[in-house]
Amino acid sequence: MHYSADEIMTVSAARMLRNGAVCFVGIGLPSKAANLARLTHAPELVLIYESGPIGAKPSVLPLSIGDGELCTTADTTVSTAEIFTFWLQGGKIDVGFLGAAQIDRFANINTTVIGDYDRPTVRLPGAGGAPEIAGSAGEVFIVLRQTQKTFVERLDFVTSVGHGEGGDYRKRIGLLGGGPAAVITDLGILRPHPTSKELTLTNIHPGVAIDQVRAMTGWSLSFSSSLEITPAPTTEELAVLRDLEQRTATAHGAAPV
Amino acid sequence: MHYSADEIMTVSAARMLRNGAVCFVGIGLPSKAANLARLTHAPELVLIYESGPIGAKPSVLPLSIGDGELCTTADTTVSTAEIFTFWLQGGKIDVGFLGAAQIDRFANINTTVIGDYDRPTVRLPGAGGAPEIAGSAGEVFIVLRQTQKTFVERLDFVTSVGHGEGGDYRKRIGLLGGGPAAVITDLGILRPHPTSKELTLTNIHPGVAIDQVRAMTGWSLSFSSSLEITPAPTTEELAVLRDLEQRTATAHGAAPV
Amino acid sequence: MARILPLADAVSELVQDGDQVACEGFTHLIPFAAGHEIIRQERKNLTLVRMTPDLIYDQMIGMGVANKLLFSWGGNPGVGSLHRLRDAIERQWPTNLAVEELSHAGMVQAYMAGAAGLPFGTMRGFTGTDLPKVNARIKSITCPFTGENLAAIPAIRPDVAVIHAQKADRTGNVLIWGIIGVQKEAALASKRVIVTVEEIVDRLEPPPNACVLPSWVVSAVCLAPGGAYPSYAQGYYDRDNRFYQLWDKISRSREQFLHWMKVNVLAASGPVNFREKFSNMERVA
Amino acid sequence: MARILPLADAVSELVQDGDQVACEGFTHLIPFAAGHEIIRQERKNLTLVRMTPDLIYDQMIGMGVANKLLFSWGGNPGVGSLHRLRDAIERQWPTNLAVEELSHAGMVQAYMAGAAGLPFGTMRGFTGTDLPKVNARIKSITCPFTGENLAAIPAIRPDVAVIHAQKADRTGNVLIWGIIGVQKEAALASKRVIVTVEEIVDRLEPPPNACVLPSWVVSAVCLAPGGAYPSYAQGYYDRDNRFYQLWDKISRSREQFLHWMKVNVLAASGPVNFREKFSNMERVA
Repeated sequence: MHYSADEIMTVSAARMLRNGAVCFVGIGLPSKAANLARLTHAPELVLIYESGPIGAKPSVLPLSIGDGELCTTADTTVSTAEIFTFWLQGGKIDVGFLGAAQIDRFANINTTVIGDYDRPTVRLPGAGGAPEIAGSAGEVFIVLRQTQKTFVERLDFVTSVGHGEGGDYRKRIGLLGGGPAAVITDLGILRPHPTSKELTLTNIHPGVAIDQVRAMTGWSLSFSSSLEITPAPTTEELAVLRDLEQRTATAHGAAPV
Repeated sequence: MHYSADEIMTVSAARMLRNGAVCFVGIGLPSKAANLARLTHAPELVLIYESGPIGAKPSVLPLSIGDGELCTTADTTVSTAEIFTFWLQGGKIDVGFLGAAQIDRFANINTTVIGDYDRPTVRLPGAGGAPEIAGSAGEVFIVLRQTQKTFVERLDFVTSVGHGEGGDYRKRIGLLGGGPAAVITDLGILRPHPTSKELTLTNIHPGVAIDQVRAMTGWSLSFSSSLEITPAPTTEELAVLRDLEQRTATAHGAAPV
Repeated sequence: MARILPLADAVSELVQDGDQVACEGFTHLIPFAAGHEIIRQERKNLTLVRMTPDLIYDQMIGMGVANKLLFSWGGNPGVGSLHRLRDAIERQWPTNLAVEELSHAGMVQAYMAGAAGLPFGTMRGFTGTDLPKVNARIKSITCPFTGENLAAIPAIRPDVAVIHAQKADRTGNVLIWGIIGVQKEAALASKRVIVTVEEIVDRLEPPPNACVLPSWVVSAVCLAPGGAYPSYAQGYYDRDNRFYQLWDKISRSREQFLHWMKVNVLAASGPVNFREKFSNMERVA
Repeated sequence: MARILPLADAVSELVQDGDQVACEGFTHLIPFAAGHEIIRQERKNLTLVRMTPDLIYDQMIGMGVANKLLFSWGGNPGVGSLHRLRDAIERQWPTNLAVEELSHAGMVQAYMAGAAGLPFGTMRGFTGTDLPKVNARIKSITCPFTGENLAAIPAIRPDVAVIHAQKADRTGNVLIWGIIGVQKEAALASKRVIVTVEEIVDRLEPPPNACVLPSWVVSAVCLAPGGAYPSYAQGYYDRDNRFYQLWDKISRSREQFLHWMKVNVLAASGPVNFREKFSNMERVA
């Protein structure tokens, strides 16, 4: 079955989520992947959105982080204050699922500005929930499209910490969460090296050339010696994903980005 | 109409509460007085109990601080955590209404121990909500029976601060609330002197002799130069109070202390 | 005790030039009607506070009511940029907007500290990020028991909180349900509170432990059905996701934005049911 | 995910000698059935944590399960003293009970900090009182913005929270309503959570924004109808205020107390519906 680069990215990201995990979901690509996981192999995945819903089970993808269906399908909805204090900071989250505008070799994330902070070329939306999700979740998955503009040698601004300067940086500065465990892109999957924590390509999607990944990475990319080809999306995965996108488009007028 | 010393104490305490005030109510005598006020001259008095009910309108006096009727008649019931953080500490309370086991000349309160802390003669219940009610409420009323054992020269333990060492003590140590404005007893009403803050007898109940008040006070008591006789309870006040106590006894098997 | 007032009167009396104003509502119950009234009354030099500026602050900033913004995520949710916010930051139009930013968790701490009468809130956060380098609101504090370093955020105590709720009773008690965001914290942290509501009822009848603001912490309750549109009011109407997508087009150019605001907001003589007007808006856009 | 277990099994597995145990419930929903099971299983050297020890801790302390108590108000509400608690403190019977005390606001901060993953909570409190002189849990901290001094209280992180709730569904999600006290904070602060419930239902159907503990933060759900008696379960049965008055008499003498516990708690082979048994209790007393 034919599939797009975005589809294998979403499917690969969804596969990262084990059934029963408690997942704090960022809006956009992470929300799409998390809901695909819930609708396929992980029916008991617990989705928590920063607006307050705990255990949301939306039938269409939310356009915003606080669509009404998140609340009506949730086990309960608490205040945004409680979500961040008792649930995220309180250590109840297994997996934080984030997007990013820029990422560096240690999976640090910029979602604040391109250019100088005081006179930015592009003002991005900012931090949102990401810094504390990146800090406190048990582990973090990041999903974004891989380009020279997004995979950069040096971030213009560190909004959320991945593995900092690498090695035991997180432990050294006192972060309790485990940090990024994988970065899933439209070209492959990168994982931090066990000791240096530098992102290493461990999976490449079918039909993608290594040179293509290298060209889309703003630093000299390391490859795993046991680099694997990502299994193609199954017919069921694609069917569920497309059905979800179709329902969403019908509901919103267009699929969320 | 004949009335008891306890009845004029409760009626006098109730009269302190202006209609519409927001009152954080301690259990026992304060709760009785506050509900009498609500049922007589102050129908819009807002009663807040530390267990969580905001705007409780009980038909009988609660025996505990968290009887079910407090919740079912309230405008809403929040967590005990929220009551103490957002409502009391947040400065939303006009009047704190407390009881006491011991009180001194500056209206400091002991509800912790009689005797030595580590080897007490009598272990009292402890602080409960009182220290922060005494610290944060706009003003504080204290209601207790006046005896040599309760009105003491020196507290065995300072559980809740009234006017400390007197004068501008509260301001000096950074307390935001105004502190005790009156102490209502079965003998009369004491108010802090405008500058020294020492408790001064400003009202004496009808039929009580000054020497009697003096005998029941463990320090050399000051009297207001304009000492007034408390107006006797009205027929209506007594009728409402007795009706409330009767309803309460029927509901609980006995009136709360 | 809250007074039941027309929205124009409440804004006229309770929102002054130079005020710090927090219009809250996390995606849900965003107070558009009140924001539009602030625009119509031409307030100036407001410090706008809000976790997610959303379209309402994009409109208010574009119309020049603010000279400062305190926020944590400034995008059009699920769509992209807030073009008027970006224009203000990137090109100082219509004015040079000072910006102070936290994370969501940081804003939450600031509101909670404000509501709790504390000068600051304590959190695990910002460690290793560049945010403390650009925001003096983020300091560190040491635990007196463990020696751990934590972040400290100063309380926010807005002059006015502006929120939208499902309903109020005739004495001004307010019920909010669904995604309740930080509205209670924002209201309790603020000196004055304006609440617009979908309806005013005889009896509120909240479920147990509901999010209720008692009348005596509310300054004014204003009837504004549809007042959260194009955001939503659970139990009344859905979020108009199409409008959020449409706004991306409306707001790209200064001229089109100004024209749209003139026709749809300024030309209204007072609070209008914006939601009912939407078919008209589509034509205009 | 919570397991649905018999109460005896849950206590046997999840409450160990020496544990710090927080049985919470503010007047409402006090977990008497679970407390009695801990007594029957003869746990020793527990550190008991609870804002208001109430009758349940009077019974547990009198039966010698605890060597330490952390609390904020230790009376029989509306009646007077807890005689077993006083006997333990004043005359070290049945054991020398170490006591650490805070105010309610202080306990609330300690639970909130525990639930929030912070090492301490910050509050306005204790200034000018003697409590910091007798409790090293109360320290001071300086606001890095204003220089104000505030009180700092270390987090409580119990080994086990034990609470009673109205109902759970078959997957172990728990609904609590009415006076919800600090149960959510205590549960989220604890390593393990035992919840006894009045009933287990197919669908929880909580009202919007209800106090729900999702199954995955609960270790065990145990069916125990009447399990809060003589406290109460809103929607099921009222507080038995007469029993609280009766307890004042039962608990005055060590002998009468021990006899009552033997007949009414120890002699039960397992969790019993204590509430239904009450007519029997009156005769015994």
